[in-house]
Amino acid sequence: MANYHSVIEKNVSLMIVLTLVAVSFGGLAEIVPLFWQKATTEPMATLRPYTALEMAGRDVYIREGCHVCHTQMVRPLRAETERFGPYSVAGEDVWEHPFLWGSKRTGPDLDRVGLRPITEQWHREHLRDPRQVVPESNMPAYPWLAENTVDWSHMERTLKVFKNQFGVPYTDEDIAEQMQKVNGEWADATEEDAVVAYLLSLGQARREER
Amino acid sequence: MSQFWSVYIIAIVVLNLAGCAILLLVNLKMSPEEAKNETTGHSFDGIQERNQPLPRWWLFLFVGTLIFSVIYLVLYPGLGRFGGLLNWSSVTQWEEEVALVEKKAGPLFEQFSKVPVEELYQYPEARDVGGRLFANNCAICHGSDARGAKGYPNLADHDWLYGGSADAILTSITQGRNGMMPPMAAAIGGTDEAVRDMALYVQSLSRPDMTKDAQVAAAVARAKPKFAVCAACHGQDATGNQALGAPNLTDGIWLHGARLEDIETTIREGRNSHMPKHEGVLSKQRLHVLAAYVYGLSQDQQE
Amino acid sequence: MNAGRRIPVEQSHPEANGLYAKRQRIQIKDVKGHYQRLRDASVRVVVVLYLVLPWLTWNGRQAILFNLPDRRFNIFGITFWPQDFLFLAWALIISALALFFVTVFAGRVYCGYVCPQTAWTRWFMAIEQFFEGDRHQRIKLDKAPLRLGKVARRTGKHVSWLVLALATGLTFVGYFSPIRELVPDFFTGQVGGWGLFWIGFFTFATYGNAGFMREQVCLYMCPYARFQSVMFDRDTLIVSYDQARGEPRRRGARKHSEEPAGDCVDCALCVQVCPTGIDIRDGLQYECVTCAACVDACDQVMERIGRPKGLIRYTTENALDGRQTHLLRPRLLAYGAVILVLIGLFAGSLVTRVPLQVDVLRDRNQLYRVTGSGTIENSYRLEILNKDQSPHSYQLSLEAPAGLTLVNAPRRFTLSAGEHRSLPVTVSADPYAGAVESADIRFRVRAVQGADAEAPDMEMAHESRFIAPRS
Amino acid sequence: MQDTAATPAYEYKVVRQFTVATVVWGVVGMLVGVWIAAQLAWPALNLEIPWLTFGRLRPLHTNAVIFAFGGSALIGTSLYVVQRTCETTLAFPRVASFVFWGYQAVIVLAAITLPLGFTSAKEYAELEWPIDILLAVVWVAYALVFFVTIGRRRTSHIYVANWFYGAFIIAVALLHIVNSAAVPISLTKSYSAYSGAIDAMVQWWYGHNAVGFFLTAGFLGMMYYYVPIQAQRPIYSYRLSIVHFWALIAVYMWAGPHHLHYSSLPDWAQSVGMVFSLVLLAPSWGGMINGIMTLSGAWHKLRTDPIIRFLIVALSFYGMSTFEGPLMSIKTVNALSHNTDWTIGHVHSGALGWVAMITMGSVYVMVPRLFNRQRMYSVRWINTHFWLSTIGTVLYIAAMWVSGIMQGLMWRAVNDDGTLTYNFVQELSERQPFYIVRLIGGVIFLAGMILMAVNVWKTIRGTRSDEGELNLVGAEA
Repeated sequence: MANYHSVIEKNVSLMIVLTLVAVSFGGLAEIVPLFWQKATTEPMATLRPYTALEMAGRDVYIREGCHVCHTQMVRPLRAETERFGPYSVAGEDVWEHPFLWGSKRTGPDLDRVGLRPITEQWHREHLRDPRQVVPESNMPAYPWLAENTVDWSHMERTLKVFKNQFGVPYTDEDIAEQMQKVNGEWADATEEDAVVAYLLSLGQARREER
Repeated sequence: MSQFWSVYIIAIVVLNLAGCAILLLVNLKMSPEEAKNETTGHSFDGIQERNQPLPRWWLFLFVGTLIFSVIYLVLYPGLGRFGGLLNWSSVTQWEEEVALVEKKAGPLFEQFSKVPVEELYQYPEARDVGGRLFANNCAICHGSDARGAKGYPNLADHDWLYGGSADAILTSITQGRNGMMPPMAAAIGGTDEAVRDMALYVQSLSRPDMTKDAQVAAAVARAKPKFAVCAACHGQDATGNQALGAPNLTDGIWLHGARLEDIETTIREGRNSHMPKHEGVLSKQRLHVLAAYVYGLSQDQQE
Repeated sequence: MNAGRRIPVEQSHPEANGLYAKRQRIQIKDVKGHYQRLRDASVRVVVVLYLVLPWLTWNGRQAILFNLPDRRFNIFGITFWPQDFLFLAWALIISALALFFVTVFAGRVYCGYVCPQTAWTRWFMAIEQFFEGDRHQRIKLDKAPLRLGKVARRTGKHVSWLVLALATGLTFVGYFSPIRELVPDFFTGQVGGWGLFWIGFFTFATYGNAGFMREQVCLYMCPYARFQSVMFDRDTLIVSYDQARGEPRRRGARKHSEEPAGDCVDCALCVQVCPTGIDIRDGLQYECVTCAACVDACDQVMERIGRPKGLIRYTTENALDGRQTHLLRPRLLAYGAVILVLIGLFAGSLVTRVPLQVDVLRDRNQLYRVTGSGTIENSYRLEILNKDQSPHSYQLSLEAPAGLTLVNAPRRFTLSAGEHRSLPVTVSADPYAGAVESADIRFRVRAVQGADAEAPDMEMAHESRFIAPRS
Repeated sequence: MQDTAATPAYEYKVVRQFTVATVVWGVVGMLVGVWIAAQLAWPALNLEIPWLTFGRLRPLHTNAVIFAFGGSALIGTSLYVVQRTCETTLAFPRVASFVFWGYQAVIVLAAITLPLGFTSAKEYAELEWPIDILLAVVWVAYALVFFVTIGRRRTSHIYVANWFYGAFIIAVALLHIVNSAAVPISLTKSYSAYSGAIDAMVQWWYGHNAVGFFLTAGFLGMMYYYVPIQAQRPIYSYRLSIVHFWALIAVYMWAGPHHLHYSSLPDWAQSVGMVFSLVLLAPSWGGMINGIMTLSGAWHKLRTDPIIRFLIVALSFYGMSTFEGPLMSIKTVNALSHNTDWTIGHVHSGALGWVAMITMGSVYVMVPRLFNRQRMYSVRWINTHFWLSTIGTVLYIAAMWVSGIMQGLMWRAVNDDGTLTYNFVQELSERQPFYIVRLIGGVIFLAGMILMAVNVWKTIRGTRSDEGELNLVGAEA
């Protein structure tokens, strides 16, 4: 039996090719079909694209690594739907680049945080000093978010990439309108404004189910 | 999923599982010649390789997991479109889990639902359950102690926007409420001064001693005739109208703030309050228990 | 190639001709002796304790019950909750250190004397011996044709094995689900699907592990075996063959021979009694579970031929090399000290553990509330859990700077055993009475006379924060 | 018989560089780990400085230990092993030098950009696109050096260690390139080319195989050389190598979806992921058996050789982690364990117990040979290091394992009326003592690593030995 294998063992090119073949099965079966599945590519009817402010908040969320401690994936387990809200479905995330499901709940899930009647003010106080409002919390404080203004320099490009490359249904008018706000009422928005706007937008596609 | 992708997925899964089995099968036999040698005869930097037979338990373990995967893929979804013989899905599992809890908690709520709201709050068991339901569904707005917040009414006092009867409370929770006060600035003259006058007037309704101040008295006098437009909802005597959810302005309880600026804002911009409906969120029986808890909050204070 | 640099090959496996090795069944010769009596005693204690413990009751409930659905873990007078799992982590760490300690001192005695794999295997072997006779008879029986007698013996053995395995499986599940209900339910066919699955699983696992897998678990699968082995040093007591005394080994009587001969008569008894099938005379091997069966066997032989015992014995490498052995060496003493301290702390915190849990949750939606009358209020939810096995009455108090008062809270309340209550409370401050500032506050819950005749000494405090408007 | 022709002039410079880098990055990566572990227990330690907060340092920690420490160890040892077992000198030494400096550049860039918040948000693939491209170039160069060296071998067969190293190189290249596909917005910002559930699937196909190929296949390659060399024993079974190698690399690639159980990834993909994760048990254990049984002939050395202890304990932890992994991939178990500290404990039983310990063992074997020393500066210190590592790991995983189960139980506890028993914050506040125990474990482990660094430093600085590279590490302290 070792005879056939010694052929492989003596030929480095053959070894490389066979290794490549062996390691490609998994991805071919698990990833490739997803691009052609309705479940993973069709947006939920109630889904709406992010505003520029929410998008900027999302960028800050990514920059600060919020997804390292907070998931955005409510699993279809009763205890979770009881605690957080309706379980997540793929149709909510088809415009999510990158996905932010996370893998660790050092803090609670945030996928439905926008559905909770938590005030904007609470979010702000919480971001500035979590232990002021939740004494047990071990979340870092993010006071600088209230001091930094949003860097808008790439927003137009970002929105266009989401529209053209990712197929998010912004129209040119939408983008123009968003950019008008960016240059107008949001010009001096702080990163905290943006993050709070983003947090409040989470789960909105599922509002009707609450 | 289309037929093509289904077949495609099945083919690769089966190919890989079968590949593992074939790998084991092909290697089952060894030529006697090989068996005789102590080592394979290779040497790499002095390292030689023996060719020991593999432990049989290991083979069983491997084959066992392969058999398990076949059984699992027959029973559960995995092979493309084939949903598995058990018709399992993560969603049906969730539905079953929810149904199971309902079944377990059922008798308890069944028992509660037979007792009218006005009595139920006196049962400590029901109060505990109601308290937990309140904590999970209501406390986020009305506060854990139900004493409300700015914009969210206090449920532990005797002032009710929509009525404090058991029925009214149950209706509020079940159907939700939409409190809408339109902006009134234009209707009362439109100037900042007119708004301030009206605010002072409204404030003085619960604090009559304010009018000792001559300036306030003058403002009140100016505003009083204009209150007619407000009376349509709040009533001529300003004690409100529970059918509309128009609050009593004379009791010193301020939903949107007691400060003059707050009242001015209310008059100028109006207020929109939204109490979400809980029909569909909570079962009827739970709403019943919850109503009893809320009803009980103000009853306790009387004692 | 440079042959001189090759790593030498010594062992080979002559019986290898299929790719997959059929396990060579080890038929162990039973041996009596000092260490085997010790092992039998220990093995009996392990198995009997295991089978009996769940039947004990304490205060009218099962003394040891790990109630997973309710997340409560009863161990005699104490009920553990998931919040108490620090004790579990602590116990695990102490066990790991204890294993280090014992192993540094006397090698893998855990394996040989206490490990469930050893214990159950030994019981299974006793059953085997009862039905099929001693080693010699068993080997004969293996080769014998399948006749009625053989079938009867085999059936008897397997049925008995299965009975013991079933008892084990039932008992296992009985630690998690009340055993006094489980056992009758099982025999009347009222156990549900998952219960049956786990009973079946553990029955089968016991049957397979103790009946068939036996030493293979120790040889191939068990990570503890490897861990223990790395703790050895030159002063560790290990079952060893005294080469200096035994060699050259030779069969037959010693007196009439001119040839030099050691004490070893090469009777191979030590090999026949070994549960892992090794020859201890080859030196320290990873298979050895230090059960000392070979020690007992060899001692018998030495006694018979009139030689001093201990050709094979528990000894250290230093002793074998004629060097001084330091049984109580600093490393061992250090381990011992650390373990003692840890156990002391563990016991201490277990004794002083207050079976009462108080959590304080500040309301999320608002930082503070200004009432119509101008007072500042903060609201909290107190989550109070009576972790004790009997009901208690409690009193709630607030420790806070002057001016902060507790309103809207019950002065006293009663919780039944294991009951959990959410208490919404409000802390209020009157700004007209003095400036109100944010402050750290503390809620204290204390058991009082009420449900009990006497108030137990039990109280818990939890910190929180009162928030005032920023002026 | 000293045949000079049989001992080619091995190219060690790059190996030495990578070995030193391994030790340095090990200390750095673990130090960051200790720091963020402390932050979880005492959040004030975030110090309200943006680049010191947990969210930014955690990716730095994972990147530093996996790619800087583990990666340097893998590349360094592979370039050593491939020469020795092919009995030929390294191909393209200059390209190899580029591999070293290029790879170190990637690490340094990561150490700068991650705290600054430049991240693509994908776990273990956080680096932004320019660094990704640099890494891809370095990786291709590395593959070139490695495979051409094999092509120039003087042995007829390719040794099994090189199969594993080779599979690691190929698979990591494939994973890295596919998962890093992104649309750049600026030099420091890009968005993943995939969306939502597909992005999640691609990410965890990558993420799990970073474990499978980086942390398993690569280190198995290491095991297949250093274990027989230090034990002075032949490999246990050649055919076991064949069976478990091919099964391992073909099955591992499927396991990703077990990170997405009960997520919105379609059910069929989750099931397939779970099934293959279970099948993975036997192939994984094949490596453990081959390693342990190879060592079994050298068991008496345990009493004296601390390096062998490292190797054995590493294999034991490997066996335990690869048992725990399939267990946790079962949906029912995963429903409890996912998102909790149990996962962190599991990862560290692999990372501290297997990856770090096999690396430490290998470095101790290799350093005296690379620097022409007779032995490490202090064998006693190696022993101390071994004990620090073991105790540190035990404390770490015991704390995280129990904490994870507590979390799973408390999150799912419901009252009779169906309401939840515990608020999230109640569970959170129960975690702190576990976080402190974990921190203590981490500090002990780090202390061992620092001791190793000093030992290596002193060995390199020490006097030259006359006896050349063939000396084994001295057994006697």
